[in-house]
Amino acid sequence: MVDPFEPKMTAFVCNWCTYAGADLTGTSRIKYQSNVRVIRLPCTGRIDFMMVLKAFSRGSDGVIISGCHPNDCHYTSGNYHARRRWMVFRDLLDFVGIDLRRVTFSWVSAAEGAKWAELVNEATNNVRALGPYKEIQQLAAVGID
Amino acid sequence: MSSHHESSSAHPSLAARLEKEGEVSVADCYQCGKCTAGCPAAEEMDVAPSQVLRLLQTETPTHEDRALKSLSIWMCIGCETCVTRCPQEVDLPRAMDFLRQEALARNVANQDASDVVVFHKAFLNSVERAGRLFELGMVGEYKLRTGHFFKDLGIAPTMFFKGKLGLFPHGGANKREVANIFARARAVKKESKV
Amino acid sequence: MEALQAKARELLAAGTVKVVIGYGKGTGDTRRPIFVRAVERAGDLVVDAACTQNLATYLTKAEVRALGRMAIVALPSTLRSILQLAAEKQLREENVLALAVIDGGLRELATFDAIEEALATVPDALSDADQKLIDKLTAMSVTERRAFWAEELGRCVKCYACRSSCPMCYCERCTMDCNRPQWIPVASHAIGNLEYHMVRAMHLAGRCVECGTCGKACPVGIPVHLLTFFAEQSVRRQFGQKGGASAKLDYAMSTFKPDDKETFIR
Amino acid sequence: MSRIGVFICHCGENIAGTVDVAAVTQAALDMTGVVHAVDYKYMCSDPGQTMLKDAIVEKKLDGVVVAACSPRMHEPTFRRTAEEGGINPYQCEMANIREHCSWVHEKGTPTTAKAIDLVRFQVEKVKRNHPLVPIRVPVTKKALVLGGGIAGIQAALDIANTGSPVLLVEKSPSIGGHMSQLSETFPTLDCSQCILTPRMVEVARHPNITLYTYSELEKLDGFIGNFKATIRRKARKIDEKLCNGCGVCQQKCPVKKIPDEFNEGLSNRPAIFVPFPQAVPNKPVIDLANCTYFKNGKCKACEKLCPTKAIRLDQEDQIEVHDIGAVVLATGFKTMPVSNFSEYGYGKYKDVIDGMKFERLASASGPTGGAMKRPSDGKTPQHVVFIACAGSRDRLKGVPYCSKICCMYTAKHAMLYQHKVHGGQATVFYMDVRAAGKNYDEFVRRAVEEDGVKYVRGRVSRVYEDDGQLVVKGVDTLLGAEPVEIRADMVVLATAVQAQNDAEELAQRLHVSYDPYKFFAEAHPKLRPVETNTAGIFLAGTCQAPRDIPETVAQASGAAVKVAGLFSQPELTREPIIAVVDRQPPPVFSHCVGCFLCKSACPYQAIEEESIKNRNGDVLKVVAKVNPGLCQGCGTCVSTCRTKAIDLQGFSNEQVFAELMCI
Amino acid sequence: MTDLKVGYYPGCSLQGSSRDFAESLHAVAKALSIELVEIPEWNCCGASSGHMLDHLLSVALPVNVLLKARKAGLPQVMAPCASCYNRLATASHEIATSPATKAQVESVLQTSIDKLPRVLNVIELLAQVSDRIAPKVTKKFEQTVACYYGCLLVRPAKVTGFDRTEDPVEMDKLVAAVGGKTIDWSFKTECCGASFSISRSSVVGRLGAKIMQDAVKRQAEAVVVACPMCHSNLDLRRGEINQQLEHKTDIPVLFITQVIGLALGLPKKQLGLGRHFVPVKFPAKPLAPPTVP
Repeated sequence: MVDPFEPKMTAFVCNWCTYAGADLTGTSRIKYQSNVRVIRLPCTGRIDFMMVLKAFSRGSDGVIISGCHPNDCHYTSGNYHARRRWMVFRDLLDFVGIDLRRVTFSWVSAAEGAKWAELVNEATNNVRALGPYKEIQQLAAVGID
Repeated sequence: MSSHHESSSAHPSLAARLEKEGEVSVADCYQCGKCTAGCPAAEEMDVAPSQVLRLLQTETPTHEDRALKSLSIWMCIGCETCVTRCPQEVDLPRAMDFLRQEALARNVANQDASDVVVFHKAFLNSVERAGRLFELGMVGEYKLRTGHFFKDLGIAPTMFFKGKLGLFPHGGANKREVANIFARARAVKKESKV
Repeated sequence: MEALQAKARELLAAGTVKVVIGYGKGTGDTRRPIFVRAVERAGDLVVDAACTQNLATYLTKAEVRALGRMAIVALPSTLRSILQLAAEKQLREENVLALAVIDGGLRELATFDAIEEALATVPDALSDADQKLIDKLTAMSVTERRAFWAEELGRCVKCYACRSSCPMCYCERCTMDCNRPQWIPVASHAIGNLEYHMVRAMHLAGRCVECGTCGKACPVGIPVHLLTFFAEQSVRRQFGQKGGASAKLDYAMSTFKPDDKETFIR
Repeated sequence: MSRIGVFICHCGENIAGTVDVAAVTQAALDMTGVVHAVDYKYMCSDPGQTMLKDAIVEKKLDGVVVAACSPRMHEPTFRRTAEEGGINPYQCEMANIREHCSWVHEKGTPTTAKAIDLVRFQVEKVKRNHPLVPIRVPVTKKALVLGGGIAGIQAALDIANTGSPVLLVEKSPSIGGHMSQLSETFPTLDCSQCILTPRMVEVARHPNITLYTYSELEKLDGFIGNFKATIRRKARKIDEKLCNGCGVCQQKCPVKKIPDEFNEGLSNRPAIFVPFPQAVPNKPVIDLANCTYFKNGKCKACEKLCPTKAIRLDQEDQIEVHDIGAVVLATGFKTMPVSNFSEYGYGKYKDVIDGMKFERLASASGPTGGAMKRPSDGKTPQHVVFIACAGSRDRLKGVPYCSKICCMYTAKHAMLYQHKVHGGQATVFYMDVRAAGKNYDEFVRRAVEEDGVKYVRGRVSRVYEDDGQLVVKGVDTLLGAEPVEIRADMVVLATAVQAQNDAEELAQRLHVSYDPYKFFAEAHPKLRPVETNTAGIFLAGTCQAPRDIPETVAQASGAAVKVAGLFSQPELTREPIIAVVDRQPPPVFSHCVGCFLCKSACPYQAIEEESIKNRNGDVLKVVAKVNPGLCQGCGTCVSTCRTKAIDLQGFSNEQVFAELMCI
Repeated sequence: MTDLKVGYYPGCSLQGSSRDFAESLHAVAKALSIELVEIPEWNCCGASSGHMLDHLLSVALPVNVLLKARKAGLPQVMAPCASCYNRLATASHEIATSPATKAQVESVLQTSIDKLPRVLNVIELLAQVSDRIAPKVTKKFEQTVACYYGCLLVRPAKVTGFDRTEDPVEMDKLVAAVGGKTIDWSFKTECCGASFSISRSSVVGRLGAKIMQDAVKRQAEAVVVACPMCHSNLDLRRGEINQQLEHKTDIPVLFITQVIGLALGLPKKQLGLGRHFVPVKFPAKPLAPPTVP
């Protein structure tokens, strides 16, 4: 028998807002699905689009990217730079045929523990519904590094 | 405007329904009374406008009952002064509309307001019949139902002579269409109930 | 053509420039880049419709720079490259002299301002063919697009011709060559090829001058230029900034506006 | 070959209750490079830490992963422990298996599996960690205090008294701020100027304080301990050294009818003026907008008549640049203009005034010499209505927050009125009385019980004029919400406290974060109330939030101590989580191609240009260089760099890549 | 001068109790070459009774009118009656802000609603052509008047977005444009009792009295309105009002359109001045104080 499909979710979050927000989810004991693996970075500005590509080629079925709300960036403007990068990168992902429903962008502040839980659940459910990201994984299957 | 009420429970409170159906959150009211202070009809009311909201805030049947049976909800003129000044932007006139409609639905409208109720009903009936308001017809029905036959007898003839009182309903509206709107409205409300 | 040759002779004779980068006869009707250093070779210079490559690529090559001040036969896209290179501190005004070929006429442009001014009148729309192809692609479903690129990029042999022909790919060490960590697998295979071309497109977003040289350079005929064009268009559409517009740095991807409008962040 | 030790914490039941810690330990042991793995009840406890230290020594560990709570909680703890164990503190990473795992997921295999993954991520990361040394930067022991109100005055004095020089910069011609305008102060009713002016004089006399009145901070570059402040000294058009403040110029100035700012427009002043008699410094300034000479080139009366020949009509603004170690922001507040209140007449009724105007009316040094005379006709108002929460706690037309000081000063105003007008009646419309402070509630009760102020609980809906009186339509919610109509002679609005108009612009210039209402944001609402998110910039007073004088003074002293603390060491150390541009042996020198696209991406202007020269000094290559003092480590430049020549210590490409490889 | 074409929603009362408003409006519109295009087959907006008894109807009826206007290709709809204006404006505001209501109304009208025409009140319309008025004035309107805006022209601000909510001035400007003086008074936007005209005329008397009293006290020779209800409450109900007043008043109540009409020299008959209860004459003489206690 085959196990039901459980998506692999990778999240790139900034240390000051979303990571702290996810900590708050914990301290408030709000439950959410355990599929997600969080990679902690100082700021959304540090999130290189290469990381997102890598996440997919390493078999993630979905990616979450989250940081401080505009104006709240601990580094005053890292998130604004990130936002621009995403605006173009997302266009390009779509243009080369990567399913945007698998990439979730969000602002989650250090106070939004509940929002983090909702975000993860929603993203995970969406991706679960879409099924494994075969298209990319097949590409990747050919001689990874 | 997130709900603070048990909307899920079998009998949701009026506050909960008001938030859902009327998009007014009574929880936002912090009882400063500014609405009452500026209300032109406050003198006519048995319960002050701000107190009407207070009754809903408690979410207890007895208090809700007092609000529904109050004369106040019928004395509200809908002049919008309160909501224009409310520091918490609570749409009180909308709440009053909701309470009036609920009072009629539960058939508990305050007796002293019967003439007001009759007036508004007569008004809408006239519109449902003709598509537009037929003032003389409306006033006629109003008098029949209230028995205020002699009130305003003074002005009526003058109105007539000054050509302010038409003897016949106006044509021009699409009667069938309007009647249909009334019917559909009833239907839609029934659907949304279940 | 004569005008160009004459101008080249004059410049070289007077020693105003040490080399003229231009087009010469290639095999058949093709044209190839030539580097004229002696007055007597100026006659080799050609300008005609067949000259399409963006020669700006050579402006950043050490060997060429070593020769001294360079004159370059410049198409509009070449001029844009010059400005972008200048903005990125890769080119100084005193090192380059543009011999601009703008709708048939020849113009000598010695300063960046002059170039900016000359460009102001030149339209920079995509060729109909490219525009059509982009429209066709954007009209497709995501799955169709994925299939399209899987097919196209499947043919890529990672020869890096696109990279070497691109005037903006002047980095001494490309991300591709970076091995700690090895962001992109060296071997040519589907996912690696996709990543490679995504990286190129992202790195050129806001810098691409839309000369299309990369596409022409591809030995297996992959329309790689569409990727960079699309990224560049996305930048122009969303931020109103574009590559090669000015010698002053205005790189969309390292600036921002607090009110940049996006629709997808929740 | 690395030797990693993994330490899994039960956190009592917090982790062990949900995650199978034994399984995690076992899995850890199987990870390549892991030579030691244990689980323990409380890793952060003393025995836990000792366990970690010993293991480092015994197992010769070169890297440590602690799987426990959030790194935001205990990373500093365990890094210190690792250091005590003898390895570089930055060779220690934490896997967050509590907040991000055991607390948010159900007990079961998937959760344990996640915990194992989280450990693996960090094991792979820590293998690629490099020993880092904290950054040391020198400190300029000179402070800049921005704003000369009571907050700035207090901060400046406290810092100066620790022996460090202070520049006090105030934009208006005199220090003193709002407090100098107040009549009496709650809850003691001692006269504001009596307690303030001595402090003002002390500031002027203090050997360590340099006073810059009528000056503005134009620019602030640099970073903690090493700021460069550019100060503009606006031209007063007088020679301060020669002027002895005799005041002749003010008497002789032909322009007389300019609304006096200090008296809130209740009186007039000339074009050359000293803001108020006790001003510090007591030197006049010429108001260029209204001076006849500057308007149409004639007059010069002051110049002719000045006994000391101190007038300098040709004087220009001066720009000074100073090295500064720390900055205290004390830029204060403003009150919401009366014209904001449509239902109270859009400010068109002369006798509807705000609290500051009332202070001037009540002040012995004010235009009426402290006598209660209403602005419209100078009559003594027999009935005065005070409206609390004018604009405060008003989502619709004002601000949603509580301005905090209004309850107290309104009680004070009502009290002062009752004292001054015998047989007069003060009525206060309020929603709540917020008098939480030493002797505060007693003060309000005194107003009611002893001075007979009438308190009516309810908001006023409208004020309109009728027969030269003001009709106030309010309500008494304690009488079942009964409408109340009062005919008053004067109405005083307790207008909301707001951030200064230029607060946002200033915050952005200084890289200080601010809240939606443009008040400057503290670094932590509870534990770091006087610091900002920008190291070396501190907060004092109402530029952070509405507060009263005692709180302001306390906070100012707090900020001063932070500055003193900063100045107490010769140099300061900072987390080495910063970006670096790689350097390579010749002929490459660096993978950086010097396109400097990273430069505009840096929020801190930390990226500089470095020319690599040969022996004869000719430039071989120009590359980027990160100023370790300025860099805060956001990493935005890193992801902008095409050649991957910039990397971020602690979150390097290799480290993140390694984590990604574990997916 | 280019003709201004605007959708016209008379509303019920302009066909009956407020003929005078309609007449003067048409006369003035003609003089100012404004073309009023009556919405075909328009229906009643439900007025106050609508929203008091049935919220859904109170949105559906006006939206039906606006859809007709849109079908007729009218980008702007002017409703002279303040109550109609308010209902129309409120309805389109609700459609724009409440998806729930929108859905319900769509199912009532069995059509989808996209863009609705802009709703204007008579003051806004006249303000649009104010520059045309002054040059056409033949005899200045030299009275001193109190401009009475009432409730529904200005409130709630988020719906009407018209003028200054607590102290509007647009009507005053129009009166000034025809040479009139306007008083600065305190009851510009106080309520007159509106639809209580019939069911609770006592309320109307009490509220109307306050309004008239302040106007008279400040030497107004007339009250100018832009709302049929305000007009009938202050004119028709003058009896009830005077009962509440110590000093009775007989200053007339005019529609803004009548004021402008007079200044443009249009015949009184066309302006329906004959239809008022309180005769229109200036300056008003105070009546003798009441003899019976």
